[in-house]
Amino acid sequence: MDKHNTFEYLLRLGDNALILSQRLSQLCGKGPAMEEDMALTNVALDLLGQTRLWYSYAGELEGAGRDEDALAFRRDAHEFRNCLLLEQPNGNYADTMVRQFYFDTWHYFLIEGLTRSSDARIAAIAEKSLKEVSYHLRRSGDLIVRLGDGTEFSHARTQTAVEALWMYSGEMFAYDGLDQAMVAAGIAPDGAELRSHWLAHVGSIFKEATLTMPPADAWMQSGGKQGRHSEHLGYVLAEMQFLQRAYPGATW
Amino acid sequence: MDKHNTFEYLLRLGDNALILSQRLSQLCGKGPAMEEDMALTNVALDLLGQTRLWYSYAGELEGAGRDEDALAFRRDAHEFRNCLLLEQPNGNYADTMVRQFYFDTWHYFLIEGLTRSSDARIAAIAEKSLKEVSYHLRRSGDLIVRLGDGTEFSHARTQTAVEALWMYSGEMFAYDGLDQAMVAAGIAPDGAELRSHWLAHVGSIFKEATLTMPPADAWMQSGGKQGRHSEHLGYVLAEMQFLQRAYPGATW
Amino acid sequence: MADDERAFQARIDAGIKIEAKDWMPEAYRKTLIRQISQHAHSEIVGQLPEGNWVTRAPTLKRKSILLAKIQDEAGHGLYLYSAAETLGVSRDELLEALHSGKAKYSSIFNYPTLSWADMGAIGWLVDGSAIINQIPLCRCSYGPYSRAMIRVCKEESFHARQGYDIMLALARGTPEQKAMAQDALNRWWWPSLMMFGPSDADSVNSAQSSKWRIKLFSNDELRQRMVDQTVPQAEYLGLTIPDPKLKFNAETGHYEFGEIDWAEFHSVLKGNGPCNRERLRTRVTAWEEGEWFRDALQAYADKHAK
Amino acid sequence: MADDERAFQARIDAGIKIEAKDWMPEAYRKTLIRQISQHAHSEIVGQLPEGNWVTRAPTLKRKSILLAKIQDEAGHGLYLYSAAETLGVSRDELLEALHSGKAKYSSIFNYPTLSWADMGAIGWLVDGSAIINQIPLCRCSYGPYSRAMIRVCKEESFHARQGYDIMLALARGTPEQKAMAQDALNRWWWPSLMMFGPSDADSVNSAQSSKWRIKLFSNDELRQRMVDQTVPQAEYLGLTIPDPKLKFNAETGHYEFGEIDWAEFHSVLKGNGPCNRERLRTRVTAWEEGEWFRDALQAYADKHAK
Repeated sequence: MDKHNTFEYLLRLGDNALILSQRLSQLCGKGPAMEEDMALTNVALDLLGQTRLWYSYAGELEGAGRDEDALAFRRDAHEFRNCLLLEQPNGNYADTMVRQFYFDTWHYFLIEGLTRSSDARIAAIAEKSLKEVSYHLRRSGDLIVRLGDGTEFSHARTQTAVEALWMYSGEMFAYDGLDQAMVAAGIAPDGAELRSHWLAHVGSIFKEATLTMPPADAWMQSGGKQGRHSEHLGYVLAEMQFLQRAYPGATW
Repeated sequence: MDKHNTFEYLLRLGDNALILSQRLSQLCGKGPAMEEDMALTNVALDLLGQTRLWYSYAGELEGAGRDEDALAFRRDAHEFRNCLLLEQPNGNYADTMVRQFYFDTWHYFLIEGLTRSSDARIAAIAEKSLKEVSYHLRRSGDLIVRLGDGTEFSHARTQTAVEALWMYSGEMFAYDGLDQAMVAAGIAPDGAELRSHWLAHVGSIFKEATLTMPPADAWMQSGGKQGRHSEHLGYVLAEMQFLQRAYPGATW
Repeated sequence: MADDERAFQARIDAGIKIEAKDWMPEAYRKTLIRQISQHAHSEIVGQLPEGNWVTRAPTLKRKSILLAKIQDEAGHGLYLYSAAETLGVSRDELLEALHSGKAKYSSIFNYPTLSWADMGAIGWLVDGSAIINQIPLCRCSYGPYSRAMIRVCKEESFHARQGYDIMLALARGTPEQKAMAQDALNRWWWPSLMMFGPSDADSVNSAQSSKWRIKLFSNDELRQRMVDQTVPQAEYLGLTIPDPKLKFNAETGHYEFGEIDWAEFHSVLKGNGPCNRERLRTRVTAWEEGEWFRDALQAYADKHAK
Repeated sequence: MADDERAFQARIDAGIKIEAKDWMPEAYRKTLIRQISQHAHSEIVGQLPEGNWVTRAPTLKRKSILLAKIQDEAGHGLYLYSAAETLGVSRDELLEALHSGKAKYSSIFNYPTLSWADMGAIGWLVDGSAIINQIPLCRCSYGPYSRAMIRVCKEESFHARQGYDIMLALARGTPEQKAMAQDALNRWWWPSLMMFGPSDADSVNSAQSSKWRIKLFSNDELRQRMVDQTVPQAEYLGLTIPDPKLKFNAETGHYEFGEIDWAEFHSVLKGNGPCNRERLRTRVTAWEEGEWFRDALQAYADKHAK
């Protein structure tokens, strides 16, 4: 397998985790309940840990001397490869949780598939992450059920979030040439398979949550994986990268 | 007069104008009425023009080769000298307008005083700005009257903003050693005099607006002029300075 | 055709402007309201993609120019709404139609601005296309509209030049800046061509609008004008137009260009562009959050009118 | 003194822990509720000044450590509220008191975090002071409180070390980084000394609390301990403590230090700190905006309990 392709694929994995972790970090100490504060930080931490593993491996494969911090703090928006879903603003807590649930479901099936990757290092990182992402999936699914089947207000708010974020869910399965190459090399799991798992799980949770699932064939946004983002990402990065940019060459 | 002191004083003038202009720019296309959009951009533009005049002179006095962009884009928060008032978030539009009114009133009397500055260049810049700041003052005073004496809701909202921002109004008149030196050198107008003009004008507008003026001797925050800011400024700068930081040495 | 209508058409044919108080066919009025208000909405919504970079402009001078441009756009919106109001519709009604999604604005503003170079590309390509679209309208049959367009076009040509100037600085800048400029051109080129609307073959209502002189050239003619004008500019910048089929035809004296992806055009029009939802939501939120403010001003005016 | 009370005091004197179900004087209960909940509130509000830098931490590793620290603080808050609940008050009542401004939290969190170095200074000085305050409480007379403090102190000592490590990296860094560290020390030094509360001479209720063994050392004793511990650390960092009167007294073996500005302390306590209003507003907003969420969870639980 072409090292450069694997490097690019690892960036996608790392960027997804980092950007979502960054979004969750913005909520530090501002969650709707203390237990949520704990859980949000916990998930943000797990994702950050995974980011570091993906980036470190990516940096090694690239062999250009870029470490995890160079990859996180010294790339501009067009060089980021995360899906659009993850850079969407936190919105209200239903938005935050639906975004999380869409991602967690995909992430779980992806990581589960990656444990069988032909790339031993990727398989090992996936193995290490599997427990974390299983917990994330349980937690966000459980919350979606309780919000959907909670009060009339929480149901409506969650349904609105479900619909608003739906158009960002397709990109995770929309395999481009790079993704296909990864599948062909046995590095990544098949996209169509992930999608059918995703639809089944999301569907069953929505059913339990008395939420209506938007049509599977709805129009889907894309571009993030190829570096064409929404207007949000630039702001996220400007904030995140400030110190590394303002004090180049410093050690922290 | 010591050049360095004048340089520092010019930074205060320029930073005030720049940070408020930046705050107003965040509202681009998002004002409560089209006429407000126009006016906000107009004021932001005036302040930006003034910033450039102050910075250019400051850079010349410093003689270290820093131009207006070096001063705007390559200083970190602790090197900024704006009053805390100006970095406060836009909040709702009553907050935005009260912040503006507190500033405009002070700014008008200050600029008016600076037209008689012993420093000819400062006097000339002030002369050039006087028409602009007179218009700003008329506009924000007029809006405060209409909001205060509008609906019950607008009255309450404006009164809340009046009280919330009051503690940031004192810093403008709290003259430290540098300000005093400027007064002694005939460069800047007297602080106590500015304050009495300010209190009289704000009081008369509030009276017309049926708003209650908070006590003049209330506790006042300070620190901005000496580089000790609120937590807001860092975010403002991270956003504003991104391109200059991310692409050092580029010409735009 | 009724007498009224015949007289009306005769005036237009004679090049006499129709004014607000003049009799006009209902369809003429409606078409104009739709066209002018769509233009006004575009100015207003068009502030947002550019507003996205004001706080991040790389120099104070560029920030200043960009702010001034956005202010101009708000101004254009204002006098276009005024022109529409002469046709017996209120600004609030028009805004209501925008906010409810009934009225359209130019689809180009449903694309995101992803880098500073987009400020250049929008000025150069989007304003450039807008001018080509609008210059003929300075001579259109409806007086208030034609006068508004004269004012608009004068300012737009500044904007286009300023946009080109941004591109020039980037194209002459570091490799990273040049890449930024090329990427912006890649993303804005086709949407700018789409700004002229569907190909003449698929364009509805064109014949009637031509006859009324509120549409003076066909979409394809104007599009060709834009391509002819822009390709040499891109060459001067050292940038590549993202169209492998683009080539100069020495015989016709025009550039030939590839097929436009009309599926994308219609998809964005239908609401599937990257920013459709966000642009509208931003405007609606601003409007709703501003309601108390407008109410207050009204209440004050009412009290003091007594 | 009543029999109950005598027996209660005898248990305390004998070093036997008081447990939730045991009889206790009403004043003991009230003092403990105030003390524990104030500590819990401090953990919760204390997340905010640090949360302010999580999104801007300069490396992924530092970000990770900071996030973990903030998570610990939320955890401390949770088990301190639980400890308070054993005294017959609900978490919601305690939060209500916080939100209404009736209950206090540590005044130190009313100062802003202005640079990354503040993350170092808070860990080093603020957590350092907190530990000195709290270690004796691991042996306090109320069982649930003492057990909570044991857990808290274990984690806090990590935090203090991590903070010192940030300072160390900065002190060994570029001149700009070193200046950042010095500036943070300048701003946090005096507020950290104030964390131990008023001088013994002005301290109310101390005698009774001592007798009940819920205050084991005087404010001044603990403050001295902090200074003695910190000054050599600052020296090792090459930073200057912002106190011209600071000097080592070889006879006593302690550092002497300048007078604390108690006017500032009381002013911040009264609500005039740079961030009092903002901290509380952030918490109240989070709470109010979270109401629908908590209601939903309750509604779901109620439905499915049936």
